[in-house]
Amino acid sequence: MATKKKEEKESKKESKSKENLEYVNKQGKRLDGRTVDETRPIKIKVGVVPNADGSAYLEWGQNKVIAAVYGPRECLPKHTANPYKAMVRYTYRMATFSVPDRKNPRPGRRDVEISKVSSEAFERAIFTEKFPNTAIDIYVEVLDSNAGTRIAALTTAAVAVADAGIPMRDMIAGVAVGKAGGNIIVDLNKYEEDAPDAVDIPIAILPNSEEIVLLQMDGLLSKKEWVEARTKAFAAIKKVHELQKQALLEKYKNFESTPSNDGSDKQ
Amino acid sequence: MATKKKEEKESKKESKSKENLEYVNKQGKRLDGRTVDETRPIKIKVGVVPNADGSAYLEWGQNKVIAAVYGPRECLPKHTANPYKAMVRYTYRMATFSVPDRKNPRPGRRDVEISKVSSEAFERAIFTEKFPNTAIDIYVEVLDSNAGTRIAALTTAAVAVADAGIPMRDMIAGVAVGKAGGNIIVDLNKYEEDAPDAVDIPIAILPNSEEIVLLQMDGLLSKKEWVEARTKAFAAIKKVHELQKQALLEKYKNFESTPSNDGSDKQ
Amino acid sequence: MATKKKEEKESKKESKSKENLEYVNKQGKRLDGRTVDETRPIKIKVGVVPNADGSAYLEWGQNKVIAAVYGPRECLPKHTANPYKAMVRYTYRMATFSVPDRKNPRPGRRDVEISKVSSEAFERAIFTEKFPNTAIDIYVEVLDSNAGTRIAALTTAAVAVADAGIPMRDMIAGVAVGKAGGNIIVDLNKYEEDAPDAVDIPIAILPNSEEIVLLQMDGLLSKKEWVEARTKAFAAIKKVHELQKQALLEKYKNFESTPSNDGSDKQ
Amino acid sequence: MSSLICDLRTDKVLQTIREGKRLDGRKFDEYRKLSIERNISENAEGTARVRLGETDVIVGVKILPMTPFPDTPDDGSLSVGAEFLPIASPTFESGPPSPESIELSRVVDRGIRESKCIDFAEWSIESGKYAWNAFVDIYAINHDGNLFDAAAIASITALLDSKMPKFEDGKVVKGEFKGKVKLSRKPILCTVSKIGNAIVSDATFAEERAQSARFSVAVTEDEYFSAFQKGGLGSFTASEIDTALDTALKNSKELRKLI
Amino acid sequence: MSSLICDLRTDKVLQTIREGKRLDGRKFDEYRKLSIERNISENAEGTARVRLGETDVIVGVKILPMTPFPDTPDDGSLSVGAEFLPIASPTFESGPPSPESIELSRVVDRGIRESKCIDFAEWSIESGKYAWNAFVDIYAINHDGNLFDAAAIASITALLDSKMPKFEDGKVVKGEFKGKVKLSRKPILCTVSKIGNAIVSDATFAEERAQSARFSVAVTEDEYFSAFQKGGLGSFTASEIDTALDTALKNSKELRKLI
Amino acid sequence: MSSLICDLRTDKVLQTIREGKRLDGRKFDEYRKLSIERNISENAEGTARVRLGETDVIVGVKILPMTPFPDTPDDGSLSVGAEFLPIASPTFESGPPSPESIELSRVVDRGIRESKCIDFAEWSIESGKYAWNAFVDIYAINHDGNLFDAAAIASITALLDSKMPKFEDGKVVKGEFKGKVKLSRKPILCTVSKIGNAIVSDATFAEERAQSARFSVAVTEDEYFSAFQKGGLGSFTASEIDTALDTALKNSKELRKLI
Repeated sequence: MATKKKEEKESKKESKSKENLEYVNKQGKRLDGRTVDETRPIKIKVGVVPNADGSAYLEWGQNKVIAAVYGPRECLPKHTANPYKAMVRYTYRMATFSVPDRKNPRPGRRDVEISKVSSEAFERAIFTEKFPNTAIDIYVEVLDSNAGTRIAALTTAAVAVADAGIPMRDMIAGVAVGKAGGNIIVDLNKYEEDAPDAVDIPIAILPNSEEIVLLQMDGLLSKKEWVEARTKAFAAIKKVHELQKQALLEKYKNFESTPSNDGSDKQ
Repeated sequence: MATKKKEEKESKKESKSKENLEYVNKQGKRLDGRTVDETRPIKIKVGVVPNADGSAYLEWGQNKVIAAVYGPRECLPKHTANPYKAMVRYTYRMATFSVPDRKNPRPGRRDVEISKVSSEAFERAIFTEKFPNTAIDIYVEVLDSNAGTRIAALTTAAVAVADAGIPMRDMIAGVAVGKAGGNIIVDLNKYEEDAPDAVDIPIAILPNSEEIVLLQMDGLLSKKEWVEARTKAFAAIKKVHELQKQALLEKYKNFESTPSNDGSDKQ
Repeated sequence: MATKKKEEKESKKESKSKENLEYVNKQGKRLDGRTVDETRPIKIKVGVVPNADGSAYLEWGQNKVIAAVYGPRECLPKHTANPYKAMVRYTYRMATFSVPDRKNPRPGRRDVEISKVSSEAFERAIFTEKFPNTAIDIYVEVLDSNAGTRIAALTTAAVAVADAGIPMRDMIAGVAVGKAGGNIIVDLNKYEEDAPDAVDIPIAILPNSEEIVLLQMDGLLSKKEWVEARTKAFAAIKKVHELQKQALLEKYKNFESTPSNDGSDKQ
Repeated sequence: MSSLICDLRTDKVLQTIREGKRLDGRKFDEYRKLSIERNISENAEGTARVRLGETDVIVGVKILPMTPFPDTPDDGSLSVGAEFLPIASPTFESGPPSPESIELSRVVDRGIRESKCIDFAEWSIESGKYAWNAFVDIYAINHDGNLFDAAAIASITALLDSKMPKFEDGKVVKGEFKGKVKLSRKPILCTVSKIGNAIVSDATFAEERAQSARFSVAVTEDEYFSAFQKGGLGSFTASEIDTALDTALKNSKELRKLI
Repeated sequence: MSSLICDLRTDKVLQTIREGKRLDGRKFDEYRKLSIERNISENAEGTARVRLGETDVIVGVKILPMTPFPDTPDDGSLSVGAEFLPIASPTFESGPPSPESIELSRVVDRGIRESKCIDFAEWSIESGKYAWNAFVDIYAINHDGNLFDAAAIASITALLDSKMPKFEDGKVVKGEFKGKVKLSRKPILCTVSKIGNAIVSDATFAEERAQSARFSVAVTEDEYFSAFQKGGLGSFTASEIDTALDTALKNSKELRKLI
Repeated sequence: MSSLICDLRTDKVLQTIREGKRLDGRKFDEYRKLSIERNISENAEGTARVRLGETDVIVGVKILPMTPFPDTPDDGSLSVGAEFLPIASPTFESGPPSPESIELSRVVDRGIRESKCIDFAEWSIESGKYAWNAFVDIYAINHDGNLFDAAAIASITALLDSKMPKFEDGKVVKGEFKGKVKLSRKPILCTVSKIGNAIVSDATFAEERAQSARFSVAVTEDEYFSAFQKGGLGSFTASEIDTALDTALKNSKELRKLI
């Protein structure tokens, strides 16, 4: 049980009495200087794992994530293959040293759930029917964390899938929106996630069609707040999506200077 | 180790000094009012799991058990199939909340042993040679417990197998007999099982031929006591067997009123 | 973590301050009376497991080891078979009661490492290319221990492989050499292994070609000390190898008196 | 049921939905008959068995003293687990929890936990040493769709049914209790399936096979949501989510009355 | 050995039994030669190696201080485990314990525990804090049938051989002991196989392949039974069980002399 | 990459080596470009990312208070683990640690531990109750050969980078530290591959496929070896080992400068 509960608490530590604290000041600024609509700084680099068919590295505030894609490739064990489409297998993990306490190296229930809902998101994005009997393996490792890792992971993975040249309906992009101190805010950091009234809503969409492919929420949220949160989320996601596209462009611009990505000496 | 020993103790808690206590009074009555030959009240209901090929629910004193049968069906993984007969796979489990302390959700050594000897009992009862290359899966879940669960489980499972229409040499029926305070008694409850001189003898037979298909014992028992116990057991088992038959008749009598059992909308 | 570290320490207990202690006295004798070049007494018996294709039992000082070989036989699961050679699968285990504290019955990381490097040593010794698609399983169980078990195990296993009639380039023989109290000594016992400056070098060779097939070391060792240790090791190994050959001869000499080894009633 | 028959059934579900109907005649936002049974196990602190049509789920609660987490030495805790018993469906297998059962138990857990219906500070026994932990264990008995809602309703019902044990001299007093567990809210999980272009409530097994995606939302009596979870390979539009939320606000009221 | 050869061997066993004989010339109720070796491991508190014909089993006992169970704070405890080493038979595999090895260890455990030969209260060190636990670990070395009896005899012999450790200042005193473990009885497990219509003792591997069922009974010197276990796919009549019990009463006396 | 292409690549490696050259033009005892990055994770006490050519390894260190082992109540401890992430190679799979990753982590552990660079007594907090344990966790990010040396260099670098936490009133003071971890030596692991008859340093993935055996040695600045490990299916002569040791003495000096 201890293990299970520990997991739940990964991002909920130190929720002491912060009732008096102001999460957004009169100037509309949050404690780290952001506006309510603003994400933390995001940096994306494409093609960081030479062995992989596609890969990306992302920094999102303190969060650091690496993602690699292998496939479409043979689906093993064979009885798990689907004759009509590719199997998308998304694996979310956190490095032991990516959290304040040491993460147990074995995957926990939280890892399993995040991997499941993220796999389902990519099933919608990828044209899986083009690759029957194959597997598309998406591996994500969180190297450092401070709230919002599942969305950071998904965002990185989408770039890695694009880098692998796997055709998608649209790229996946996401953000976590939510509530702290009564304010609907974008991209909560850990401090905000620990607010007494905190609500956390990881959401990912196909940015062009605005189809929602991942949506979770915990905390107490009214219908009205949801509508506000969703609106803020969609706007923020479009900005995240721009950064994804820029990163991919960047790679192909710098083509000559990154020999490991030209595919000529892949093993 | 703690886990292992905990299991052993599931039914052996609180064996304080009861040396002075009388397990059968001068009127030949036990503390719960039963005679030495009497089982606790037994209720059986057939066809309680619509999805299953056969199923039954049983209450035996405080014990509550549900059993479902799937099969004969394809035996997977294939290399475990037998070209001459069906494999009988009996799985005994206890719900976490069915015991005074919480049962560990993972199957323990006791579960494995009970499943093994019960599988073997059903191998004898079922005409397995009629269904080569298949598996007959019998799943039993104990929902509440108070001594005698493996026999309660087996008795329920036999009705479920019959409900599945799987041909048997004979139905299996059983009882636990034993000793408490020097008396040979039928169907010990937990209090009696905790007697300082307690003997517990789970026994199951094919009621018509009186073939013994399951027999275990622990405690100190003389040959003479065994003969007395066995005689009492056989008599009690015949009564249990009558209840099994009645329950099956009951189902087919009430055919119209239990639409979920008519098989027409099984998935 | 506790488990992992416990393992490391199996042979490193009680390393109190022994700085003042003399590991080799002025007469060149160690505390147990041996010279620096001398191994503990070694006894080998061949053909001790009637069911196995080959087997051996060895006592090396307090160490007691039993080894059995099955194969070449079908390699299961089939996808692990190699169409060009036999797979050599060496399994090193310690009985729970073979160490001062109780060994966890589950194999640990130390068991896995020793099994890996020992498998690799036998891959070199055995003409694996003569038996494509098969497995050669070598199982070793340590029954009692006092430093040097991996070498004792390998030495026993080599005899068992020979007893199984599996053709080898050469038999494997080994010894652990090392350092205690500044002296380079052969076949350290546990007391010597716990010296503050202890170095432990398990080494195994093909005795005729002097090819090194297993080599590990821990402790602080200079190049010069290594050369001295290696020279002593090679000399000691040749003696160990003589005992292996004698044990095999012994078996065939005593052929008539050990009916279980004549193969006529193997199952 | 063979794969071919499944496909035909799925076609039939889809066609009926296109005609604005459901195979069993229900309206899109209508639940099957819900029935609740209690007193499944005397050994449990609380139990409930919930049937939604032919879907059948049993939940038992055990409340035990545990060492609190170092960072919340004065708080009790809640653990929710789910077993998809092979009793319940030919598609369920024995073995460690599947991703599906883990997802279900975590969604049920969040729906309850995040509604703040439990005051975990009240479950403290001795700071840093003992606090009550409620183990809520979900067992699927028959799977005819919508295990999520059945499991969530059974879990909150079993918690409401639970007796709080007594603790004296370093151990639990067997057979004695200090009243029922206190819950300040009753969150109800309401799940919809997207089938074709329709959003339908309380899908049967056959309907779930035809769905492209699933959305679950936990609702409190004061009309707050305490958990969302989208599942399945498809997607939802923002307006479909709004429909799902409105439907949940309505249905949760009806369902809560039955607890 | 191929499956075909196995079948031929089984036929031969059955035919010989029908003729009232056994392949190795023994009487139906006769055991193979039993030999016992001790001092297998200095690191163990006690050990024994038992050979029954070509069946070979080693048992080692480790006695360690453990925290007693909360409900028996003044009692020590016993843990029996068995490993069917792949050394012992081409049919044994590495990996977690098989149902067969679990059954064996539990039957050996019950035979000893239920004979009340151990006074667990004597194994207390400090109430609620420390008590001795004896870990009895069984290793099959060569499997030629009747591992049950060989394991049970080796287990009781190893326990009788065991030294009781000393405990001072919160830990075990290395290398010092306070005498042997005390056992008030020596339960002996006697197993019979039903082969055709015969009840035979101490079956070989070939005979076990031909058996329809197995029955084990543990017997104490004062002629009490402390454990029964029926195994195998067949059945026994009540009178066959009686034969098995009488045979066990007789054989256990002979076997006990050899310990 | 298909098996056929692998074989062709292996042939090419072997042929080039026979000609006294390497595919990428390096000398036999020459390393690829080594680069080191720090500050991978703020949540870690120390981190390092080491690239050797295209081989890429990340190591993070967490230092936590643990109960010391009963036999060393006044000592801290070190735990090294390795995960061959499926990110790093199409040949790596998710799941429990492989024998290969266990071997690597144990060789890295021994190289550090046996160099006596850590004074574990300094890591004691309260005798028998708390001592610091450093968890060194190795993650392979891209596997282009010689993971051993990359992992070992990253591990010692991450340890050198690590801050020592503060402990007050029975717990760790979050965000405060008492300086860097002290290491009295910097052991460097140097691995050679035997390819044909050549002994080459820092093999690429393609070279490792062509190697018959591997030998790793950890070297300290005062020219002591603290660990040896031979791996692989082939063998070494005594003089080949001597060559490997001399090469390691030389290369370790150069590599140590880069830390």
